[in-house]
Amino acid sequence: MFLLEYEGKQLFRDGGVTVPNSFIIPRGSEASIPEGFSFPLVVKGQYLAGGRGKAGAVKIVKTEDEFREAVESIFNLKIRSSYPSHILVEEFVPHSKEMYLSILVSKPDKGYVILASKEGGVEVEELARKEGVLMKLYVDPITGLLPFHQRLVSKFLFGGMNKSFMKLLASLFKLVVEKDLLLAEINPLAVLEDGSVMALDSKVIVDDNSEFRHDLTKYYEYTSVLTEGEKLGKKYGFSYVPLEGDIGVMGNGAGLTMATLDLVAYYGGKPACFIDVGGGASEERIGTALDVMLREIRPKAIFVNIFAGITRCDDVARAIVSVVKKRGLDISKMVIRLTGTNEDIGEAILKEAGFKVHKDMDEAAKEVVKLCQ
Amino acid sequence: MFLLEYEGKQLFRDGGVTVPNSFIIPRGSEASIPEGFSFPLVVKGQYLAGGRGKAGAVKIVKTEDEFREAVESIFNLKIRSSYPSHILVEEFVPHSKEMYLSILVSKPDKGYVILASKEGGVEVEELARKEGVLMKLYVDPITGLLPFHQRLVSKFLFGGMNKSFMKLLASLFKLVVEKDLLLAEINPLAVLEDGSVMALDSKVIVDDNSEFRHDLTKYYEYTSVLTEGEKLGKKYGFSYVPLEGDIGVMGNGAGLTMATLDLVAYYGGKPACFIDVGGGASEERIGTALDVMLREIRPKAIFVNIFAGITRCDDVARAIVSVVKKRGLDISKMVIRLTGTNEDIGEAILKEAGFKVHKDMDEAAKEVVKLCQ
Amino acid sequence: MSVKGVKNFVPDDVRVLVQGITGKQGSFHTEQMLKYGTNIVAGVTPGKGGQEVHGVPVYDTVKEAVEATGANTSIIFVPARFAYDAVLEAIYAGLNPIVVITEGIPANDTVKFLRIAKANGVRIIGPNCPGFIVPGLTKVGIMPNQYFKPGNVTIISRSGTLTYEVAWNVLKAGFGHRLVVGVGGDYVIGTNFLEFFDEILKYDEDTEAVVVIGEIGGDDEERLAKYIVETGFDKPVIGYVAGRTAPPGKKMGHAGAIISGSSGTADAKIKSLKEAGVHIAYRPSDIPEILKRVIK
Amino acid sequence: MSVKGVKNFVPDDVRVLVQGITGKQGSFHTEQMLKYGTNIVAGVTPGKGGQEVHGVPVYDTVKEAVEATGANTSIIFVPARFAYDAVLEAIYAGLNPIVVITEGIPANDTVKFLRIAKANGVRIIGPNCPGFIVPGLTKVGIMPNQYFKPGNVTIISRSGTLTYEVAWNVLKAGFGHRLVVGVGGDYVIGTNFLEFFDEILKYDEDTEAVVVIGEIGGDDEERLAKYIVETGFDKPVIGYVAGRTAPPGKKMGHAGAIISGSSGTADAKIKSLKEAGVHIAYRPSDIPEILKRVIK
Repeated sequence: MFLLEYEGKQLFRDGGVTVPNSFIIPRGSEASIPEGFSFPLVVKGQYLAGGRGKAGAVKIVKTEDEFREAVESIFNLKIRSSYPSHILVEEFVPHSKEMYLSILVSKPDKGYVILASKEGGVEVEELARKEGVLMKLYVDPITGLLPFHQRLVSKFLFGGMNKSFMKLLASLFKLVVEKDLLLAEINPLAVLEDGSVMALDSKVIVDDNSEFRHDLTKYYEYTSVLTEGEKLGKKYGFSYVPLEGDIGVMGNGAGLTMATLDLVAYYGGKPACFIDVGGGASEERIGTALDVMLREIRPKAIFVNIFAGITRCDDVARAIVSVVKKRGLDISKMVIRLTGTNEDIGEAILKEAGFKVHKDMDEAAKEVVKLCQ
Repeated sequence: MFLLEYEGKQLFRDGGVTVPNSFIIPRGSEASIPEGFSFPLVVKGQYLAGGRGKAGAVKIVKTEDEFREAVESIFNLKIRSSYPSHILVEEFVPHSKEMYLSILVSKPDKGYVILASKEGGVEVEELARKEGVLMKLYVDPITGLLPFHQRLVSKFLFGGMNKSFMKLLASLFKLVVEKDLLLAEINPLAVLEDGSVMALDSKVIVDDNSEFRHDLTKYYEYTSVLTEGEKLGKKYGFSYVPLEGDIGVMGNGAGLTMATLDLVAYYGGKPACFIDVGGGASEERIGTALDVMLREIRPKAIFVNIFAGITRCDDVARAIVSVVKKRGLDISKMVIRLTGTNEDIGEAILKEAGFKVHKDMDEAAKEVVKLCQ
Repeated sequence: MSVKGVKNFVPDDVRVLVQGITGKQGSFHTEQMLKYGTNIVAGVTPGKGGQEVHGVPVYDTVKEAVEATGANTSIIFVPARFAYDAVLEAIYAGLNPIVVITEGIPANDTVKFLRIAKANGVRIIGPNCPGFIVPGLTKVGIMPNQYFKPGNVTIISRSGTLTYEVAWNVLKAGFGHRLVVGVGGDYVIGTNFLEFFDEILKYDEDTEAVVVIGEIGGDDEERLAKYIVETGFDKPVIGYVAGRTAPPGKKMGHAGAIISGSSGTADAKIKSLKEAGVHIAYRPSDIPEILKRVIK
Repeated sequence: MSVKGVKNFVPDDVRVLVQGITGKQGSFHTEQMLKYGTNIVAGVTPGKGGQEVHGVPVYDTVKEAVEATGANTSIIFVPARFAYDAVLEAIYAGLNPIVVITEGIPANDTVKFLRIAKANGVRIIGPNCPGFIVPGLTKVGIMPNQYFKPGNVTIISRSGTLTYEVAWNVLKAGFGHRLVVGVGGDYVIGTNFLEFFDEILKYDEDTEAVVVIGEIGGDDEERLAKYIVETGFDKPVIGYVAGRTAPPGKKMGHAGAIISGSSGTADAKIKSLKEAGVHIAYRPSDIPEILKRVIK
């Protein structure tokens, strides 16, 4: 789960990683400056999507008027179809250099990797393309961060031992391990006149799988920006991603559901959502997922693609029929592909309820695309 | 460093390993029972040497008179030439079984080993000789103790999951790692009527090398039982072990000094002490070590065996001459074997001061033995 | 037909231990595996030792189970919060390979137990995977029994259901399976595509063609492509990559299926594989046709 | 005379890195090793990068030093509290072997870095050891230069000074040394007697006889004896064990030299070795005579 910048910074602050003094303005509340803050201030819209700098959602202000103006304009600034849920206002920190630092759980290395660069403020992908600009340091999960790792990174960035930096690196690593972060990125990392360092931005991904052992909810206000459907997905255990087309797609299994989206596109259709109800899908889960699709997406047609192994086709058929009845849906706009365990019983149940049922995925995809033309 | 039973138990108590309620009577203070304790009580002499049970230094008392009598008799009971420095008095804990449990840093396994047995109260060597009585479980230093280790030991001892025991095992392991113990032994481990467990004895060895990172001095009152010489050895960095013969032996290097003891014995002599002044021995260290030997041992003769590699013979010679002068020693009772780097200069210095100097270890050993006959 | 084990991976004499056998999933799939003919010799659930599940004896600890039954392969169904402990218990009891079905294990736990497995020379499949099947020999997994028959096509996949779909298509086209394995949908997994090729498939004489089912996220497909080019891997490989229409920044069902910035897209993966000489399927239904072309 | 490296241990082209080179010990022994002819290519002391010690360039980190100089072997002099970090820095920079001279490292640190070294296939000598010397090739240690000459007698010892004494006796008797190594006096050490025999000496064609210098404590000598019996190790072995007169329960200078209860006595060790066919020396001065007998 991505955290918003200010949530990540709260995590940093609590973990001993220095960040600027700041305050938060949630959408809809009044834009006033608390005591103890003085100009210049930096006004930053909080979005999950990137690219806010170029879009103009970060402004340095020097007066009360500029401040109010910035807050208003940023709250009305859309990036990738979303308005900021909050605005973060920070003291401007004078600094002499901007660097890059991140720690991530690395998939190919199956361990931790520290990335560091003397050049900050640009995307890490861009740094990676330049020769010798990005340091990559593997940290073994059985040792964790050791003093020599701190020295290596400090040497690379500063040409020597920068104690403030080495302390920050240790704190950041501790956060990654103890709070189960998949990514903790500081970009830019400011180097102040006195050589000390400070995190001017945060990009944090928390491992969703770690929820059972942390209560990080105090950092999660951003879940308020999730749609009702995304929240229900979390609750009932299905994956739900809204898309921009008109065909609602539901499948069992992440790979199969992605393949279904691709197949719909292959035949010229446009998927309106991705819903993976997973293995052994219960009637309740399938029902809720269909509900979400209908309420949030209102697709022109629906494509349910179930390849039953452990899941039983008859259970799936009953779940679909039940939801359709409850909500009085137009079944002429629904294409069901159902095959595998108990497929004959499932097919019989659905046909009795008036559905078109397919055994072949390609045939079904063609059919649902036709329905939308 | 071995801890006395009550010191080990204090460590246990602070680390969450359950021990009986108790109080301490230091040698020389009055034997009174604090409020809150009731009979029967167990009165236990605190010795570094083993075998106190058989020697009669543990008594169960039921009345005030028995208590005073036990304290007095135990304070006057010598084991291996030492009186107890303290007496530990504990509440008697009724229990249904006595078991054995220890955790050690294992030399051959280069990791941790848990030893456990359903039979307690006997020496572990005895348990090891019987088939199937002692469980040995390796714990990898890179994982530490895991729940499955707890389950394995609990299953072996109790045939199932004993939560009180599993908690105690985890606490004990944590002590081994966090307090740098080379050995933490509980023998006997009492199993009470309700199935819970308690440490009735403690045998703890603290890793001397870990002193730089712990202040365990509060557990170390027993250092009061060290001789002045042993304390000076700790302070100045030489190893000093008093022995029972009449030839004081000093060498540089543990192996060489042990070999010197053995050689003295080979030729029929009896070493009075082992002093290893180590590599690059300074005048101060050699002087202090000789001082200790003379003060605490008063040997009939002294054998100094120096094989100089990094150490320089002239430095050693000067140190010896200086100490001898300061204390007006009888150099006719000193045999010096000196060879290696700068041996000629060293020999000259010593000969000038009237010493017999040897280059050959066997010749020197024979000579010093002759001096004592 | 007598089917041999797979070198460096599946022993000829597979003796399976089920960790978490008394749970709902563990019990259900034990029954399914037994029906398939898998030699399940023992189960473990702490505190439930002495019971039986579908006739399989249950032990409190893995060590006891191994000592009593000679189990050599583990399949793990325990809940995510206990998985770290369960995997290490299996490693130190000498089981190899270890298949971790469990979903939802924190990546911090996974990287640790994978590192320790490596230090002990133990292969892990998963986590969050359907396991593996060598039709005719054994099934150590949760795939439905009916879609697999002995043969010479090996399928390596990051997916579950999609794999069954493809396996079934392969079957309907007249081919059989040498080995079908789901490597797992988690962010970090024990054995990835490259490792499967380099450590196992290049030694397996019974594999005639390999079907690789990738998906968005990470760079396992790109790394495999590079490996094929560099080593000149000499069996025909067919590739399908799911998620060509997936948007960036969204996790598509699997923890590992996410496009970050511009990396991990299906198009990039397809391009790499194609350049490495891999036969690309754009639809799952293309696979049987390609197989007919590449297997003589 | 051209002397080769020792298989599985000392490369032909030894390029030594000194960790803790600017300290008193590190600097002194760097000079001694240079005098002996050791190819010391770099030193490391964090924060002292850019300096030189006896002409050897100093780096801030091991990685830089290795990249700049191709160092392949490390000798560590850093204080005990920094040793854990220093050893791991050397392991992850690919140095092998690593000789840990440092005395006073807590056993908890040692067991951890040894385990990680093993997981990375790296050999550790020590801690608390004098290092090793292959006369005519290199000295990676702190032994005095003058007592060693090329030859075919290998000495493996738990001691320091006593080893030099024995080496000198061997020399005076007309023999030379193939390899002399002090395995370390600490409680837990990286490479013990058995490992030296099994992993190194059995492959070394240039060793004609082995002198083992043991001492009280632990059971390394007993385990070696068992190994010799079980494998029929076919070179003559001479054994000396120090501490026959040491009392139980007292630490004799070395952390590892302690008789616990009835185990670890010199008599038990001598008995085991004798039964394994090892020629026992009761005095260091017996060794040359025995050598003359066993080397034809």
